Amino acid sequence: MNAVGPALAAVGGLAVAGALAGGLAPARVRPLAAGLCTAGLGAAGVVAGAAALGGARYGVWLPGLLPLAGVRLAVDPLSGLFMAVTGAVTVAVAVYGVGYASPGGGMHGGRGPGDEDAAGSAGGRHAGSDAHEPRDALAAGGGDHGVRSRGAQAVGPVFAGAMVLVPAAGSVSTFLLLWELMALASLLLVLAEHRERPTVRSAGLWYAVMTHLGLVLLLVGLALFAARAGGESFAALRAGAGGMPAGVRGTVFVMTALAFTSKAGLAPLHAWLPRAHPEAPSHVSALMSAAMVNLGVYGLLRVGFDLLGGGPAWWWLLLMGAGALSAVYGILQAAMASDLKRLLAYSTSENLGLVVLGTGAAGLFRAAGDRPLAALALAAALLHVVNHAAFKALLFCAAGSVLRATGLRDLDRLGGLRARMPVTAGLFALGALGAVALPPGNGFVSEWLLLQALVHGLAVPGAAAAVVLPVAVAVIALSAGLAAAVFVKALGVGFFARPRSAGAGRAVESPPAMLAGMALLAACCAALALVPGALGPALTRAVRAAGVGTEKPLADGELGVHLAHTSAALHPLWVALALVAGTAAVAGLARLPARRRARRRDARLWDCGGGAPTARMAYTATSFAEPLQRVFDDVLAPEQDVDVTPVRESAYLVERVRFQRLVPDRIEHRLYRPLLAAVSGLADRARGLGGGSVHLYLGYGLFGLVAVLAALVVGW
Amino acid sequence: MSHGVYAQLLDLACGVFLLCAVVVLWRRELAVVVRVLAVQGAALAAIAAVLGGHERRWGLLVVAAGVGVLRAGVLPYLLRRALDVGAVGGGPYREDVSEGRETRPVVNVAASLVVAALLVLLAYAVARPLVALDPTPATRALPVGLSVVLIGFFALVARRRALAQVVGFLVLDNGITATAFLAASGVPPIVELGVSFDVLLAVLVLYVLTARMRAAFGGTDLDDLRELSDR
Amino acid sequence: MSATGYVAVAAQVAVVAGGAPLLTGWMRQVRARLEGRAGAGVVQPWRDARKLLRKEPVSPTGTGPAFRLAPLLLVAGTAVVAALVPLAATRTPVSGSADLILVVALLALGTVALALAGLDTGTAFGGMGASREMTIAALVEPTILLAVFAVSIPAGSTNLPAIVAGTIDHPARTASPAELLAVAALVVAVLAETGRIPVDNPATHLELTMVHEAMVLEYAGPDLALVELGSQMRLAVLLGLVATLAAPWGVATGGSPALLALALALLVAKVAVLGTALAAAEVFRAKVRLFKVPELLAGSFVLALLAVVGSYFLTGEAGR
Amino acid sequence: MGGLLRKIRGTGRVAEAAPPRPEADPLPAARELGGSVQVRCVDAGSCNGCEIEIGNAFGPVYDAERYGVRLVASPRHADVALVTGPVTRNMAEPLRRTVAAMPQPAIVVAVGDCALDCGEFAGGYGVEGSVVDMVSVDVSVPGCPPEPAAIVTALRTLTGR
Repeated sequence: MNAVGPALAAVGGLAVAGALAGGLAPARVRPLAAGLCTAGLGAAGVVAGAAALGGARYGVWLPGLLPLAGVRLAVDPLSGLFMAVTGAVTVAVAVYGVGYASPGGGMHGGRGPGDEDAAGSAGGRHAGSDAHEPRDALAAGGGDHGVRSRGAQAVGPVFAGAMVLVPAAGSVSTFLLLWELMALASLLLVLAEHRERPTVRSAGLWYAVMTHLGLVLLLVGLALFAARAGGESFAALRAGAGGMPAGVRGTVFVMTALAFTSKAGLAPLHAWLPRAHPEAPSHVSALMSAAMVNLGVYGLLRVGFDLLGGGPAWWWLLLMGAGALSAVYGILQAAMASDLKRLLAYSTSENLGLVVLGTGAAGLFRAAGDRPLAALALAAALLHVVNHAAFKALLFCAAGSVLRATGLRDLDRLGGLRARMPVTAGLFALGALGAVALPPGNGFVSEWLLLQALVHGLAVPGAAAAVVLPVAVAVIALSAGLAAAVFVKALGVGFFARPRSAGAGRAVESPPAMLAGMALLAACCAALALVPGALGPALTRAVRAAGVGTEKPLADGELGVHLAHTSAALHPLWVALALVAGTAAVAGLARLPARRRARRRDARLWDCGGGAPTARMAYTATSFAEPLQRVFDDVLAPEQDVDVTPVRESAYLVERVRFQRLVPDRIEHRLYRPLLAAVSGLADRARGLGGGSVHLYLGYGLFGLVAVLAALVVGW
Repeated sequence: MSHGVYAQLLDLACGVFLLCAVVVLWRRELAVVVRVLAVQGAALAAIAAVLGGHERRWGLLVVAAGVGVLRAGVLPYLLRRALDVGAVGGGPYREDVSEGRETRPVVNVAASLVVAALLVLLAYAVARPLVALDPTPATRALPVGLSVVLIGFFALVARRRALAQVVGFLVLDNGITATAFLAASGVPPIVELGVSFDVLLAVLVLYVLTARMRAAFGGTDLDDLRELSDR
Repeated sequence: MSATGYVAVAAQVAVVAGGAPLLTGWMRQVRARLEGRAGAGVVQPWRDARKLLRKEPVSPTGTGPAFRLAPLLLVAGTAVVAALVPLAATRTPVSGSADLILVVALLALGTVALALAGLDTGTAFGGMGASREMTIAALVEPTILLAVFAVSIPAGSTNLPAIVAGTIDHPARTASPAELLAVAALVVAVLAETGRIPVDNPATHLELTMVHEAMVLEYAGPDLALVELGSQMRLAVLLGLVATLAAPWGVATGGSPALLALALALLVAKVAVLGTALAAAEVFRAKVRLFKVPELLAGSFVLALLAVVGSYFLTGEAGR
Repeated sequence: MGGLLRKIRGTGRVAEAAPPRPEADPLPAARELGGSVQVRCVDAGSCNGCEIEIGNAFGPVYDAERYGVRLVASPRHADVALVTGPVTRNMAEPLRRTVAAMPQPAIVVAVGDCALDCGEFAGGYGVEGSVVDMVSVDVSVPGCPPEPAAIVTALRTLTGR
């Protein structure tokens, strides 16, 4: 019995139902109705994915559903893995979204620091200036814009449905259609709060342009592939790939890889990500950061390994380079960011960088002929996709709760939430533990696996492996070290200590629906952290479906992770238990020497005797990151501006000193600015061509048509 | 000499040789750098001696002795003297500290160390086909010579003080010599002799130049030479 | 294996937990003697700990569970590491999980916990210490993992007992350039991880130069005792790890209790020698400026990278 | 480095032989300490003469550290507050806060004549009073400034070594 087909049908049906519910239901029940449909859709996705991971294959051609090529679906374990991950994230986030979109709470949801430029969040602004905070709730009572609007609620299920279905596509046209549907729906969702914050519009513009450039590349690349292979179904592509000349295969790979890595948020094509993810409503950010970016990885795997059947080493070295750059650059920018959601967005760039690094390593090993090792590297990458989805969705949801409760995303003004939102703080801590790649978090398991693959890669012949692997290990280690600093900052500054602004001081805990959604994700994180071995067989099938290796990368039947071919093993459950037992034992032993039970005394903070330290004296996120910024000065190139105003009477007496520092995204400055300037220069020059006369424009059209026909005649 | 011991000794000598090149980039005190250079010269002599001993080519041992005397003894001594002259001649009122130290190199130390690491990887990748031709312990160590050449070159680029540049030049030359030893078990003694004289000459020239610069500019920052330009 | 294995694990934890304060006392004593002082005696850290444990616990206002839990986690994490690392015996019930990467990560967990506790106080010093500590920890990570990579190459595994057993079987490995460079890199990383001179001064009273001390300024009584015990245990475990990797001789590969006792005695001797060398070196060195620390770590990073690369092109290790 | 090594070898041990243990009964609070005393110094307005002598007491010659005394950076780590000087107006409150910040059992040692009765500065316009007036003092060390040996002896009554 094959559960995939009915489940996929349910996904489609619920997406349509959700869109209708979101569009037509009365405002009161709108979020609930749309949310339920979305959650159901996600559950169906999980069912379909799990069935596919269990080994069920499914293929169908529905010629009537669309003109020309029809809709072709093909599901194998690789698509199953991504469908299951997307579906699981969708379920949790949909539950969370019901609460997020419901009215209530101390403040209206989704309102951010409206008067601040998110791009300059690392600047010299500091806590204590409460007058800056946006107090007027723009969209308080109304339900017609923001996340509660008819449009946003109707598009949400469509977005989720498209994401779940993208991995099920079995032909180029179906894939592109679903891909574009996903892109458009996410764009609309990013723009949901455009009335509240002007920065949303700029973010939306960046996102729209970049995602569509990506689509064009994808379209051209896949069209070229399909034309050469003589068919557009994936089966035809797979069959035709072998006979294609190396140049064409390379071109197809590079074009699609550019599009897919941009979707995955890899530097240098990441520019949309740190804009769109913070500006989107938080549950949408969670979906984008935990599910949508994964599909970029899925595309890479599907096209690179499965359809093209692997390739020469330089493809994969290219990917490893992009992954390494993105890992270090992403986490470095995250270390500088003081906007909580921007920080998380950059961290997504880092984690996907690690995933692509692993993917590249898998390709490299495969090209060198070491299939078992390639399978291990790919399994590590896939496991990291799963882990990242779990903890990043949780982190974005928690950040959304903070935003909803305080109206703030700026870490420099948050603080003290541990006391006011204990559950959210605890859940954020759990997610952060996953993100710092330390035991007993879930991120550690996959990074450990990735390191194992690279360490064992020394057996692979070739100078490339010998040169690249040590650098890759160093890159992973550096990004893990910086990630620790980043999340200590996010948790320690954002949630611990005392509130640095009135908004943070008034926070209240989120409604139960939001907490339930987050708890689901937290449970996933915990399960992945403690018994990752349960995923072993599924990973093996997915790796096999990608055509990387038929060998098992992980030994079956283990709770922990046990490499199938070497002695390395990791037992996270035992480590966690040992830590808990050790902590309890130490707590008990430490009490023994006390002769009498001294009561724990509350004392004022040690202030060097000089009066109670105020919240303004506490370290902020910006000051926390300052040493790192100095160390990486050459890479980050911060812009600093000191403005000294002397008093009128004497130049030696200073009245005011203004200090401002901005850490811009350097890749953006160096790569995009000149490009944009060149484009706008060209556009300026082209303006001469348009005189406003309709006849002139029609003339251009005719001229173009004639030129094309002439070229055809000449026989080009 | 048994094969295992030979390989082990050769590797140790090569390891020290490469390490010295890195330390030259790592440390700022010129006195320490000169001492490290002497150690590197000794390691170079050791490489030649081990090769000569293994292949029973006594000529090579003579070359090793010559190389040892020149590179571990004479050249460091000359540099040391140049350094001392700078320190003493400056008197108490000059910024002696900056003369004895590479205070602000063109490329900062942390970055130059990372660059050195990448250069070593590059040398390894480049030398692989050569090693594959005839994988003996000596040829396998070929990347060491090549990396030292690259690191020496980089030190020339990255350092400001004239003396540090001389050291960079000598490291570069040590690397070339080591490559010759490792690749072809050494060059004929007469060629080696000629090269060594060239090196000595070059060091003497730079020595004089350093003294002149100090007289003209009161320091040995090579960027000061820009002032000589007409423009 | 069975019974002796469990005994070995328990003995390792006990020796590290009981001996770590003595190691610190010994190092202070060496230092005092070199400085012409008499010194407080080797057991002084234990006296300090006993006194602190008897004192009144204090919770500064505004601190939460993170502040209370961090010292416990620091000690517990280090104890787990002490159980995992084959300091005295390679065949123990936990030797399957004794992964070098896991060990490094568990030690980092303690750092992270303490940094969070520093931020939790909300004082300027706590934040400053946490910020500096995390900066250094982030930069140490590449060095330490690359050194791990280098020492794992000959054994083909990051499993510590496998590495140690391999080195015992092929003694020539310890003299190979790759191994020497890796150990040198590891030593620098250990200095940075444990906050010794030249990275941090454990005896400083000046808030502006503090790294580790600044984070723990708010701890008092039993909490402080645990924080100090935790950092002493870290030092002991890391020195033990370096000793075990650089000179694994004496580590029991079999199951006999006599061998185990000998191994423990040798471990104490090796760590004491390393501690003496470290303390003596600290007399001669000054602490470097905070922003010169990256230079030091970049140097040790290059050493670790050379160790990895060197193991490709140098054939030194006769065992392969 | 060679020079320093020669210096170390040439100098040898400079710490003077330990004088006999002071006879005075240890304080009841000090009995809890068991040979380990952490000290936080508070300069409540002294002329710095006492600070110099405290510095000497912890120097190589008197070497107070051999009796289990150690200077620490925070009153939270301290068992003993070593207070010097007449208490100035600006230091009165910080002094009280420092003593309050120490975990119990906590001991206050007043060092120098000024700490005991304001000494030379008695009646000064900026002087709030002596240390005794501000906090309860357990041990006092008279002298202007007191000799390092006297400071060491006072601290030894606390460590009991």
